[in-house]
Amino acid sequence: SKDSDGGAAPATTAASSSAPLSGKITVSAAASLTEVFTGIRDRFVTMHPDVKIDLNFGSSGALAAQIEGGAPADVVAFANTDSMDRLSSAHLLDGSPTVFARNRLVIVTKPGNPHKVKGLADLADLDFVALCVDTAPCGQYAEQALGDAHIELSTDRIHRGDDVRATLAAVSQGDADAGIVYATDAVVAGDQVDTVEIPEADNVIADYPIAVVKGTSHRDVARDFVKFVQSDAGDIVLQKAGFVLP
Amino acid sequence: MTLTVSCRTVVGPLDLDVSFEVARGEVVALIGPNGAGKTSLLRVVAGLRGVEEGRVSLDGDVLVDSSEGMFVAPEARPVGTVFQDYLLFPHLSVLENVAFGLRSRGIGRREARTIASAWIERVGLASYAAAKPTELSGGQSQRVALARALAVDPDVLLLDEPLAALDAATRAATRRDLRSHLERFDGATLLVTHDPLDALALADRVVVLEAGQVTQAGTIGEVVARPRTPYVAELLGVNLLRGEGSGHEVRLDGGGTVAVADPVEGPALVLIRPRSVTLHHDRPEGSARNRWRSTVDSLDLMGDRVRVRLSGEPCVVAEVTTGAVGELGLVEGAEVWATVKATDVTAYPS
Amino acid sequence: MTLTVSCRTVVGPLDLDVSFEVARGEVVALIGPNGAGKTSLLRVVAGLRGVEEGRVSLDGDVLVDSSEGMFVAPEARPVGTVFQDYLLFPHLSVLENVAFGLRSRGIGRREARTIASAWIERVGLASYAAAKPTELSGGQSQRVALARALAVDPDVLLLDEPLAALDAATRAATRRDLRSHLERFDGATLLVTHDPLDALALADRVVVLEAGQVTQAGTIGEVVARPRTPYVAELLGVNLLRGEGSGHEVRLDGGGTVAVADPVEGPALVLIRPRSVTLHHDRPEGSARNRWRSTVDSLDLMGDRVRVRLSGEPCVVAEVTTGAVGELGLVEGAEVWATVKATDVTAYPS
Amino acid sequence: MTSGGRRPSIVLIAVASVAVLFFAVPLAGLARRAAWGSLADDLTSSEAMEAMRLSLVCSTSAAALSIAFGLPLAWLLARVEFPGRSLVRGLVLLPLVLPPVVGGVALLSAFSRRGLVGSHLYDWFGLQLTFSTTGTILAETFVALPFFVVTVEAGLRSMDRRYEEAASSLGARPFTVFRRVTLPLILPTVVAGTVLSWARALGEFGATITFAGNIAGRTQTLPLAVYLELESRPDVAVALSLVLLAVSLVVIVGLRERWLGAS
Amino acid sequence: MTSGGRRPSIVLIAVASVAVLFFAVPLAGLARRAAWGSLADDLTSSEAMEAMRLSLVCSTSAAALSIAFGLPLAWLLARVEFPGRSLVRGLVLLPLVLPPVVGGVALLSAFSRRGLVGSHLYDWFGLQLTFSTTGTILAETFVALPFFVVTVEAGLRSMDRRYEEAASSLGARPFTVFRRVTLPLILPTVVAGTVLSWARALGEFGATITFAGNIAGRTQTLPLAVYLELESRPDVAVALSLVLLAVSLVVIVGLRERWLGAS
Ligand SMILES: Nc1ncnc2c1ncn2[C@@H]1O[C@H](COP(=O)(O)OP(=O)(O)OP(=O)(O)O)[C@@H](O)[C@H]1O
Ligand SMILES: Nc1ncnc2c1ncn2[C@@H]1O[C@H](COP(=O)(O)OP(=O)(O)OP(=O)(O)O)[C@@H](O)[C@H]1O
Ligand SMILES: [Mg+2]
Ligand SMILES: [Mg+2]
Repeated sequence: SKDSDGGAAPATTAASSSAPLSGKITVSAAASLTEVFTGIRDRFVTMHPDVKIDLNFGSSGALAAQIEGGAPADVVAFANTDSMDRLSSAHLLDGSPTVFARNRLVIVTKPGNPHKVKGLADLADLDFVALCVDTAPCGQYAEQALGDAHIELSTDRIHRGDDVRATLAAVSQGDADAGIVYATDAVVAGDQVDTVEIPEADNVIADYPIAVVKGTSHRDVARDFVKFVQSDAGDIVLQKAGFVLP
Repeated sequence: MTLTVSCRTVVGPLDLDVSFEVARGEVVALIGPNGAGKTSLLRVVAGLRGVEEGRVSLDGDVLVDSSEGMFVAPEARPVGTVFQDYLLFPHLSVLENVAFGLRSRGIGRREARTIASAWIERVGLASYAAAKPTELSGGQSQRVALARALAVDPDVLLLDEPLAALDAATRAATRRDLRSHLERFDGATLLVTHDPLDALALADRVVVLEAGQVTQAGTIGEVVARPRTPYVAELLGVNLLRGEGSGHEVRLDGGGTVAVADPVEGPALVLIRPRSVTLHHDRPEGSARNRWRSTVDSLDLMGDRVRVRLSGEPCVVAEVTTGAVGELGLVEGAEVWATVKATDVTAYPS
Repeated sequence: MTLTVSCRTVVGPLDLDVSFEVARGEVVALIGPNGAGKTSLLRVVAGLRGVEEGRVSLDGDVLVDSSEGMFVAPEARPVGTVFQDYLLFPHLSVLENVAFGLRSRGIGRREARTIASAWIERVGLASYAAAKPTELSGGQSQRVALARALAVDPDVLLLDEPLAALDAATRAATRRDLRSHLERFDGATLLVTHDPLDALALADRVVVLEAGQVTQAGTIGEVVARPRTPYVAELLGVNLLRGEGSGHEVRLDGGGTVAVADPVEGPALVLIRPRSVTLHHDRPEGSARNRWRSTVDSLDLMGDRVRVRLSGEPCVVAEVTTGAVGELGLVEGAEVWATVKATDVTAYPS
Repeated sequence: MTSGGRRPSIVLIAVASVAVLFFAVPLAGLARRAAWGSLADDLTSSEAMEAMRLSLVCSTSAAALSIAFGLPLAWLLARVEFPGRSLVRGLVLLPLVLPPVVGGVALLSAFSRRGLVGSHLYDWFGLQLTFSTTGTILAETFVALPFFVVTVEAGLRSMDRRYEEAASSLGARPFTVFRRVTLPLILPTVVAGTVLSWARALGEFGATITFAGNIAGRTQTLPLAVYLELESRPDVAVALSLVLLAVSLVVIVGLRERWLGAS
Repeated sequence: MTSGGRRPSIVLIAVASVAVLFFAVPLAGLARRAAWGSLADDLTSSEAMEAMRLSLVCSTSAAALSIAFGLPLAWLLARVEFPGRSLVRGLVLLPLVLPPVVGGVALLSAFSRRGLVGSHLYDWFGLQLTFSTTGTILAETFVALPFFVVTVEAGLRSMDRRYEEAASSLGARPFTVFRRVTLPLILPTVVAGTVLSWARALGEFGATITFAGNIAGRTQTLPLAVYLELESRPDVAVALSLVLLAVSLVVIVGLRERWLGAS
């Protein structure tokens, strides 16, 4: 297959830029990383013209299931640590995962913030609040933040979107008055919503882990890519998208 | 309750253009060759097909009128139909099929079933009341279709070959039964049939339809006495020849002349019944004025008679006894002499 | 090419149990009332229905044999069928329908079309070759079905009422045409018909099927001369009476006695042709040995004759001329005297 | 024992068997993966029971709505020649092609509180479809109705129309003809269409979660619950889906045998 | 102008219109939301073109596979009495009910490199289905085939079988009977089934992304691309879906008019 043409290149894991890298790898990444990983991939292949990287985006659970099924992915990057732990405990990873980015929660409201929401406490007064589902990381973290702030929302006033996009849509479409989402999503939503920051003390931070998959045919490229994501070049892309660096 | 039909419409390759009436209590037989448009005409009366031009009415009530843009829906017409290919509802029992029209006209379930049962009994299928149409043979199906159409007691009854699929025994009985119903029936009946016996036994008048046009209409007697087209003649099993009359002689279009008892002038039709044609081995002497040489074309056994198709001038069909076939040595290709008495020849203006 | 059928099978309410043969070049007419099992029997021969017990073979070749568990698939049988309700393929043109069997048997497209065209021409539908079956009238469809079955030149030809939907004119022509084909055909032909004329004109022998059983079989002449069941008698339009013979007299089961010319002993059937029955207004004198009082039940016009159904001892049907009806004042319920000469009565052991 | 009847060809049986295995093997694999041990607990958890109840209620309602609206629509498409007919037919088919999530977005743009129609519904009747069980039913009907219409239209087209003519000439009004003749004659396809649309509604996920949201007890049907479990506890999710399958298998097999078994 | 023919009742037209509007309004709302301005650029972007090409290739292949495997299966279900028939029929219907994502998990458990069948495929033939276009086609066939089978089985059941008898008595072998008589007579339902399964495959998302992955140019069909765009650029996503709709509308309307228009 196509992999063979790069297979002969000597693997040098220490000096990433000294010897020319070549080969094709597949990176499975959480759908919320679509923009940033596409950007990072483009920069990476500019530096290593003989490398080809296929990006595979999906929900973290589905990506994990694919790897459990023996899908030939080389690098995984998730939006939560659960799925990564699942792979790790099944001994499907090459080395241990590292956190390469973190995400924080913000409150979003309709443009102009009609209900004058200033903080988590104000959410109790609204008719409908959109949250991510309590099994998705952003939902769990929102619950956690609300719990820490001792704010009780009755369940029939909570709309749970299956993911941040649905949560954002609920707010921007007018069906919910406010919602709690990631800062990165608020950046994407632009002026469709107003953003209200949650103070550091009340906030809950999400971890984004990355790892090389066991049995990869291009271990050197995979490791180099993981390093590149955590390098300065990667950091610039991540920060621009609203991520916080670990 | 006079049904008046006068319409023109195109049906596939056919230009259907007819006018006729069926009076209250009258039965009109519609006869004609395959593809003449008989079924299409019944569909026009039933409201299952529109017309391009013309009018169908029942006494004063218009059923369809192209000039006024009137069109009465089929279900609102007081018309009962027996379809050519039965069209019994396959998901309903025989009883439910017959009760269908009654129920559709608002009669209660119980009463409808009583009336339907009576009709099923009348067509001799009492033991099949609960059967589904697929369990019936062809003829049984036809009898159910008959009962279904008659059960709603319509003003106009349309029958599209109602007896065609019945075997001879059942047919005679059903024909008698049908006739007794038609006699009691005070509406107009239009009956499509291929069988001249049906027309003779059931109808008061005959309308002959050929290629979408009415070619002859009249009482049974008139049509039998003076058929006007080769089709009708063939149907009645008689010889019909066309020619030019002058006095007691008609010069035939196909060659030869015929002597007739009553004088006729101008274009004429000549009718010779097969039974009147006598065959002879040698040139016959005697009083018969018409006498000509012929060749035997074919022989057809009909019961205890044989129909002999002859070619000559003119070409005619003769009917002889089975015995005569042996005596005269009638085989295909044999030469014979045919004679007909002038008094047995009917001639009339065409 | 002798077709031998001997089988028993249950069809719906019917226990079909028959044995008969059809020899090479022979045409056997299968007649019987509606629901007798005629169509079911043809399906057994065609291989479209299995049998519970028995054997169907063609010369030495077994088509089905329950004891050996043999069953030849319908497509492997050299059998052509004209179905009772046509079953023309609606998506194929007339030409393609007729060519279907030829194509299925591996004949090339061009040759199949040539043969098919010839057959279509023979049934008089050349101008309809490109038409779809839905555009045909009932009779035209039947003729295409006929052509389709004949085109493959089968060893056994099964015809399920092939002429039933044809009008009288076309029927005579197609019957002649069919007969000429059957004469040239050296296989076995089994023809289901309701029309005794078809049987008389086309068949060599007749098998009468009633309620799944063969009730009479023989040449046409035998059956016409000595009908054995009321159904056959009705079909032939004759009177059949059952009784006990002793010398020149038969005591009838239904009451009354009949004098006969030839002596008969024991259980007997008595045959009286309607034409032999003479009707009289008053008690007749003369040589006629049989004479009894009757009441007119019903009258049926048949061409220029009238069939008079009489009740009395015995009950018979008489056939008289239209003129006699007027002279004798024959109306329903009228009292008349009926006479039959002993020499016109046929009696034979039952 | 009747001599007769024939066995189908080997090739045909082989091809059909491959097709059956293509369905059977994944389901077997699924069964192997399921967390059967904790299934009893997971199922009796009030959330799972609630989700199952809601699934059945919503899919049955969607199937009923499909019949109510789909029969007239299918009849119109099959029987009446009108301008733009093929366009309408295409329109009805589109929800089949639309990725369900986009379908949800489409429903939002039409029926949400700010949608084309939804804004009027809210202003005039105070009706809010998003986040409500009615909304779930609406979303399921949106994806299920096309199946019904397509199936039944095909049935209507292949039916012999002369039976309808016979019925109307016996005095039956169009509606009676439809009810007593057309409907019984096309019953097999109506049942097939209903089963299809019911099954599609039962498994519907994308449009529901996008349009109606995912509120336990109100809009969280079993597929939504399964999806959420899939992220954290895939074994439980698989077990729940198998229960969903079992329920639908019972209904489908039962229904089809009842209605199609005789023919 | 023929006097005759009748107008359908008002009530019927009203109900059918409501059904049509139920489809039309959401699509109109979608059209209003789409980013028409940048559509030209978005479409000509090689990724969108590639996704569209892949979608058409995969859905057409899935429809072709559905015909190849579905016809024998439907025939067997409709015509042959065999033990467990209703179970097989239920099995074939299950992918309808299964939430597509779970369907993807099921496919993984069967056909992935570690799956029941997939492990043998890999060991013996080096065949890897996950992350391959073949895998996408497989996933789409899994969800599309049931539609074909259900539709065509109904068609076979409602057909008049005596035509088949007539054909076989004319000497046609079973396969010839099927090809020259059965198939033409049920053509409308075969076309309907093909359109259904093609459309279902074209819009398929959950099973594909779970089983085959989401790799541009190899397994990323248009619905998957739409899914990713919805995260970041919803307007573009909506525009892409509308293009998907337009393409399928052209195909469906064209196909149906061609095959069903005449009847
Ligand atoms: N739906 C149709 N489309 C096109 N042509 C048709 C249609 N129905 C009938 N025809 C044609 O119209 C003509 C008249 O048909 P019709 O059925 O009225 O004849 P018919 O007199 O009833 O014949 P038959 O005695 O054989 O039943 C035939 O030539 C037939 O081919
Ligand atoms: N598929 C079936 N299921 C049950 N009963 C049937 C079936 N087909 C026919 N029968 C019954 O079998 C009997 C014989 O039918 P068949 O069609 O062979 O009669 P037939 O002699 O051809 O009658 P006809 O002259 O009316 O066509 C009838 O009583 C009929 O009701
Ligand atoms: Mg007709
Ligand atoms: Mg029969």
